[in-house]
Amino acid sequence: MLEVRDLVCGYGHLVAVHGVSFSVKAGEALAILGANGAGKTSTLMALAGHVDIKGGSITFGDEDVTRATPMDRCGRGIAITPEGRRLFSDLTVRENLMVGGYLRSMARAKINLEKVLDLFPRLKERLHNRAGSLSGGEQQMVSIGRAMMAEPKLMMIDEVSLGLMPKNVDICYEALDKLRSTGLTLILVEQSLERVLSIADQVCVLDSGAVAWTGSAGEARGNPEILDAYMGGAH
Amino acid sequence: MLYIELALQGLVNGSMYAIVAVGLTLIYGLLRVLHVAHAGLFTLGAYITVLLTNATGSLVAGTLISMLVVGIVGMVVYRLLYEPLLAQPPYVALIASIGLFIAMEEGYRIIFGPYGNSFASTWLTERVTLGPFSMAAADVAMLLGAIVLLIFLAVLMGRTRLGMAWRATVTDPAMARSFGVDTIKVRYGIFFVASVFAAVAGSLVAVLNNLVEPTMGDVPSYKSLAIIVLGGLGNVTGTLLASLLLGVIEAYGTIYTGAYLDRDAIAFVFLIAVLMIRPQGLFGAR
Amino acid sequence: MRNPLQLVTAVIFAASLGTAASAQDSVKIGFHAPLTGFAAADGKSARQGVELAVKEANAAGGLGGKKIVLVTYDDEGKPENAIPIANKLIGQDKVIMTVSGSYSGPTRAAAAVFQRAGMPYISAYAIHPDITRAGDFVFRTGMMGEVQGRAGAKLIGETLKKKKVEIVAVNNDFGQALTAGFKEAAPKFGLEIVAERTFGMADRQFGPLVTQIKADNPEVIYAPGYFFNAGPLVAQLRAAGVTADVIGQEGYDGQRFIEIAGKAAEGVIITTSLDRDSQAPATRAFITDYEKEYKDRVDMVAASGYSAISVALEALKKAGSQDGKTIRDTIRQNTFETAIGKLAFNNLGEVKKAVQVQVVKDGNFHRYGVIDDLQYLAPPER
Amino acid sequence: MLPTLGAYEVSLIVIVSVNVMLALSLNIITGLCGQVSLGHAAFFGVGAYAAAVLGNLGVPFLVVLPLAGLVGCLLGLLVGLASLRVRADFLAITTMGVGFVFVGFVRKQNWLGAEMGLSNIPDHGLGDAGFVGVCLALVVAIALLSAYIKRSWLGFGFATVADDEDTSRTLGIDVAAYKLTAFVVGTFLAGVAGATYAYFTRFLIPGAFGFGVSISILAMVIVGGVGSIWGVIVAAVALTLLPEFIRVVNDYKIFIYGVLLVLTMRLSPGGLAGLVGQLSASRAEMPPRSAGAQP
Amino acid sequence: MNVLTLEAISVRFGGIAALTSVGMTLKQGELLGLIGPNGAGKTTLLRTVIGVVRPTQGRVVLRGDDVTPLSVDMRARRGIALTHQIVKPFRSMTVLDNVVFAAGHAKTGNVLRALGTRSRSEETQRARQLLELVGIDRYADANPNALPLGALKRLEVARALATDPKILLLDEPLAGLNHIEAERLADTFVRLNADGVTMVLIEHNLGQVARICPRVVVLDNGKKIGEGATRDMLSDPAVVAAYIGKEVAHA
Repeated sequence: MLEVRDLVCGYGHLVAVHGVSFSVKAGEALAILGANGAGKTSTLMALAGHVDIKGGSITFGDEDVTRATPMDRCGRGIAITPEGRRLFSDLTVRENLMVGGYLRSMARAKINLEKVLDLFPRLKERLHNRAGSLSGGEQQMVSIGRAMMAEPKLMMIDEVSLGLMPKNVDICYEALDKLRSTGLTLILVEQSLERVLSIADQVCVLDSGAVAWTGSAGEARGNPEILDAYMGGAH
Repeated sequence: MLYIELALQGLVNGSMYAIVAVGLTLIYGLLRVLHVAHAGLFTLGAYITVLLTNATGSLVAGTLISMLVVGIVGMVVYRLLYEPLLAQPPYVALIASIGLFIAMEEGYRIIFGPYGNSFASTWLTERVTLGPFSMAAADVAMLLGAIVLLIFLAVLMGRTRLGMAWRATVTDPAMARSFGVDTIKVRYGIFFVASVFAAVAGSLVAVLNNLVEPTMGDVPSYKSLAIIVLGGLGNVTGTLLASLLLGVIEAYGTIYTGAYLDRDAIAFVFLIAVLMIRPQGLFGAR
Repeated sequence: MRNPLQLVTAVIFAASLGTAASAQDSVKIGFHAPLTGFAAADGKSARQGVELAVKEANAAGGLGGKKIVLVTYDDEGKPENAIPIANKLIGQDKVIMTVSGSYSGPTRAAAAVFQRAGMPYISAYAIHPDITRAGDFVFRTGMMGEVQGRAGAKLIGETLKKKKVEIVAVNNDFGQALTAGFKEAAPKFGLEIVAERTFGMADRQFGPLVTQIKADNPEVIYAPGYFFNAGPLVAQLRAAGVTADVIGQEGYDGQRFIEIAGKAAEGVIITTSLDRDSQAPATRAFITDYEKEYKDRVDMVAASGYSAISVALEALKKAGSQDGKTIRDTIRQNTFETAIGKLAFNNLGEVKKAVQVQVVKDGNFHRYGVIDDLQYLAPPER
Repeated sequence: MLPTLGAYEVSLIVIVSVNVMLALSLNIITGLCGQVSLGHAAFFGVGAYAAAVLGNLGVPFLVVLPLAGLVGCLLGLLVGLASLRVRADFLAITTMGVGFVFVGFVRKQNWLGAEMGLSNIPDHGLGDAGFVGVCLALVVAIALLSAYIKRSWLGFGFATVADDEDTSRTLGIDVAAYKLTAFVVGTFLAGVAGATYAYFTRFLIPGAFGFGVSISILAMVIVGGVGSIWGVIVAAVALTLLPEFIRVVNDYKIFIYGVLLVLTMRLSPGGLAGLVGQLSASRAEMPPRSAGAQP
Repeated sequence: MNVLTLEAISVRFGGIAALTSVGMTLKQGELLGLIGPNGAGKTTLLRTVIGVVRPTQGRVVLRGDDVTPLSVDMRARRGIALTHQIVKPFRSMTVLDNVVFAAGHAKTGNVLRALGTRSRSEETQRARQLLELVGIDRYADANPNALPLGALKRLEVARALATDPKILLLDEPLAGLNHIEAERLADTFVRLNADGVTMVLIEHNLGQVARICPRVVVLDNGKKIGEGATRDMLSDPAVVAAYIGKEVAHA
């Protein structure tokens, strides 16, 4: 479904990712792991269209989306739950979700809103609160829900557990598990190895902006030392 | 009676401030830029209205074309001036905007001459009487114009999907793009609407004064900055209320304290006093 | 991006060529006015008046066969600009005398420079009393603000025979000087000042002021200001149903005032320098020539600029010398027939002349009367 | 000392010097300490009026200079106190308001000449050469002071206050003291510039200290490159002389000035300093200002 | 000996109670964990200690002195340092300069003193050491905008340490780090603590909290719901119900 080939990207003159390749099949969950500064978030933001792509290609479905705008990618079915959640803090929860469904018809958006509320019942009572006033856990739920509203084929989630208490991490992973069971393709960037390996099929480890190891989640679980070798950063 | 009439006159002036300042605050909310050249578009709107009205004989046609043209010029200003400067600290855009405003005023003077232009026929002496009050028709037009435009804006921003997309763009344009909001169109849209407002204000002022001059944007250029700060930068409702309040305060101020401070100083004494008590403006920044 | 810069360079280059072209066998006269900025309208009128006079003089053979060249600078109405301009006119351009078509600020600042250099300097219409006090090389063909204020009081008290006056003055040196002169003379004419109010240069909307004036209910409104204030003010006063007479001054003097105020301008009386119904040949010639040259109506500022430089040219001719002191003494000892009447100067360099009273009738300024009572119009001698 | 200078050159040097002093003084407040001021002309004006009043009382020029600076920084201290309450664009507009209130106040003060202005300011008594010497000495002294402050720990502290005053505070910086210092020093120097101006024109009107002057001083700082001392000096000289050199195109002078401001900001947003920085070094380009909101 | 005592701190934001009568003591040389659900008021509590947030009631007592009326910078000068949960580097200067500036705290305390001194060599040396200590020395000359979140978190720590704090308040310093990086930084905290720096650590990484903090305070909904030995607290039913959820952390 997604084919990333020799991706080179960065901000301005700064290159964060030098030649990353991987692919994801429909319905699969890929975990991207690596040390801080390995280029995980940059890769994800490049897939979302927010980083200057300097080389390589991204193919989604059968089409080349390397140069597509973020709007275009959203229309084709790529949605993101970004690092730090980045909600529209002045808008209400409902409005945040409706912006997520901006490209869908009003009727579809209403149906999808119900789906999100089924997944995160806690948001029901928060619908008319400002997103900025929510706790971290609730914000993460809105962020996932907002991505769901776009009816994506591929959802990318950057550090879903960042700054969340263990209970909220559970809630979010349960939700991701449910989404995966509906056939949604996932790419997860995560620091918490254990959690992500419980849900991922494939693992891609980055080190200093390049792919250091790929394999199945099973292999990774069986050989934690393989991963650990790349987790310490450049020391 | 005198007090009420003064207040009414203050509201007329405040309405003019509101129509100009609301556009400015929309743009501030979107780009965090103090768009001083907005006042140059206000003047442009007035010129086009006067010239076309004199040419065609129809004030309505003149105003409508003026709104359209100024709206488009507003988008061009965004494209050529602000878009390339979005990544820069805000004062860069401020100085660029001031430069553009200076060039615009001078441009009007060079093209249209320094004496100013007037309508061939005037509506200045028409009056509307309502119970004990009687106002110039142009004043009433200003009040009504402000009410209509601001209701239109409130509905657009608060009740439509487009308004929601606009507000999302204000908070986080990159994320808004990621959910399919064409933020470039949104920015063009805001500049178009804000500039149309400026054109309407310019046209109304042209009718009110029967005088359009190259420097007529001077006062709105700085007064509306004061207003959007008073209203809490980026806060549309706050800007509206601050406009009306300032209009009324100036109305009383010019009569009762005019011997000690001029009109601008009255406005800014009020501004400073308010900010010392409420540093985020009367109604809080968004 | 390259094109605009090229254009700019080309313009500068062409312009400098233009000034360099006219060199020898010429007499240079300096001129500065606010060609840009808030006072650009008056700057343009003054410049047109001055340029017309120079053009006519050159057509008539120049100065003893020498071509008269006008060196013009824009002072933007700012005093700090006038000083380098004055120095440049003296040191770089080597003019032999200079005319100011500017407001009081720049004129006052430049006057000191010309005085120090011993070069005659004539102010066309600035009103500040300190201008001529800069020294004996400085002259003024316009009326001092105070003098005109006194004329206004006499007009209201003696000619119109009204009593209750409200002063509504523009908030600048013009308004302040006229108000001071008016108030000084008011008791002598039995005037009662019911209220005194001000407005800003930039004000065009006078809603609150008009409401208050209506409540004050004066017989006459004495309103020092410029056409761009006065046009909207008079229109708004009439729209509010205020019927009191409005008395204006030379700041109103121009067709633009009538265009802005429309019918409301009818009956407004002003004190000024130019008598449009004058049969004096100098005035008639000026009005005809100006309207032919610029396809525009004359105004007070244009007439003042024209007259100021006429004095300069006439003095140069009579002096037959380019020496500053000789020219100064020639101005002092002679009388001059100009578009704004017969002019002579007192010891201080202030003009002695009659005040014209004009009224708006059928969309034009016409003669209402003349005040030539020297008891009230005499400018100070020191 | 400067025998070949004509009166015209002298007047240009003085005007350029006054503007360089003003630009450098604002650079301390805005460039180094990050407090954008749209009302710097008020302090300039306070200094000028103070000098006129003192001069008329018979105080000699060289004594008037520092005294005018002191009066300027008294107002500066007040505005500095205001800067502790309001921030960023709110502060910019507040200072703009201070400028308007100052002009509005002077317009109505008869003892300051009100609308008629103050004339008869005494001669400085130094002669052209002496006056030019004082101006140039002041410019050099202020430039050196600015450069020293910038490199000192005070300047380092200013930079953090400009960047993020809350964080600066958690590192133990008395932000109020730093801001007040910047305002006091900057407005003192503006007051000195005002005194120089007063003795140059020897005629003051309130309109000479209006909003437009504040804008043109700020434009010098930003065109020069915020915080860069040589950049600000060059910009102040260039922007002052530019209208002078294109005086021949009277009608288009201000238009060209406006267009050049736009072009400078468009083509070199970092001002002259930024432009030179780009050309000379292959510095890593800074990524764009974060557009997104923090969670 | 108690270095820091919080006495019945209450904080309200626009009518909403963020903290309700929270009391707590910190002993000299302690490494205290502060845990609790999102929105429990942990960050607000630390911000109250440094003075960014003013309590509506209660006192902050530092070594017997009531510092509640003192400003943020005065408290910082008394040895309290805070790392921000939402990173706040000075974005206009390099990573190194961020730390150099903090290391110059002795020179910047007084404006006149700051004006009188220029040399930065000592501070630069110290800053380099600190960057190495937290493991981001390779970013020294970079602009903070180019750094990943985990590195910025560590910059916060290095900058706080540069002020030579007596009490270091750490707000989620391990977020954005993987388990190896987190462990390494946590070890650094232990070492510093052994050198005498008293610390409060807000962290959701309960594994590391359990490993390095002997004692924790648990907040929920603005109230203190528990305090005691870390192991006991992590198995306390109330804490588990409010915070940990059904899976017990791998403590």
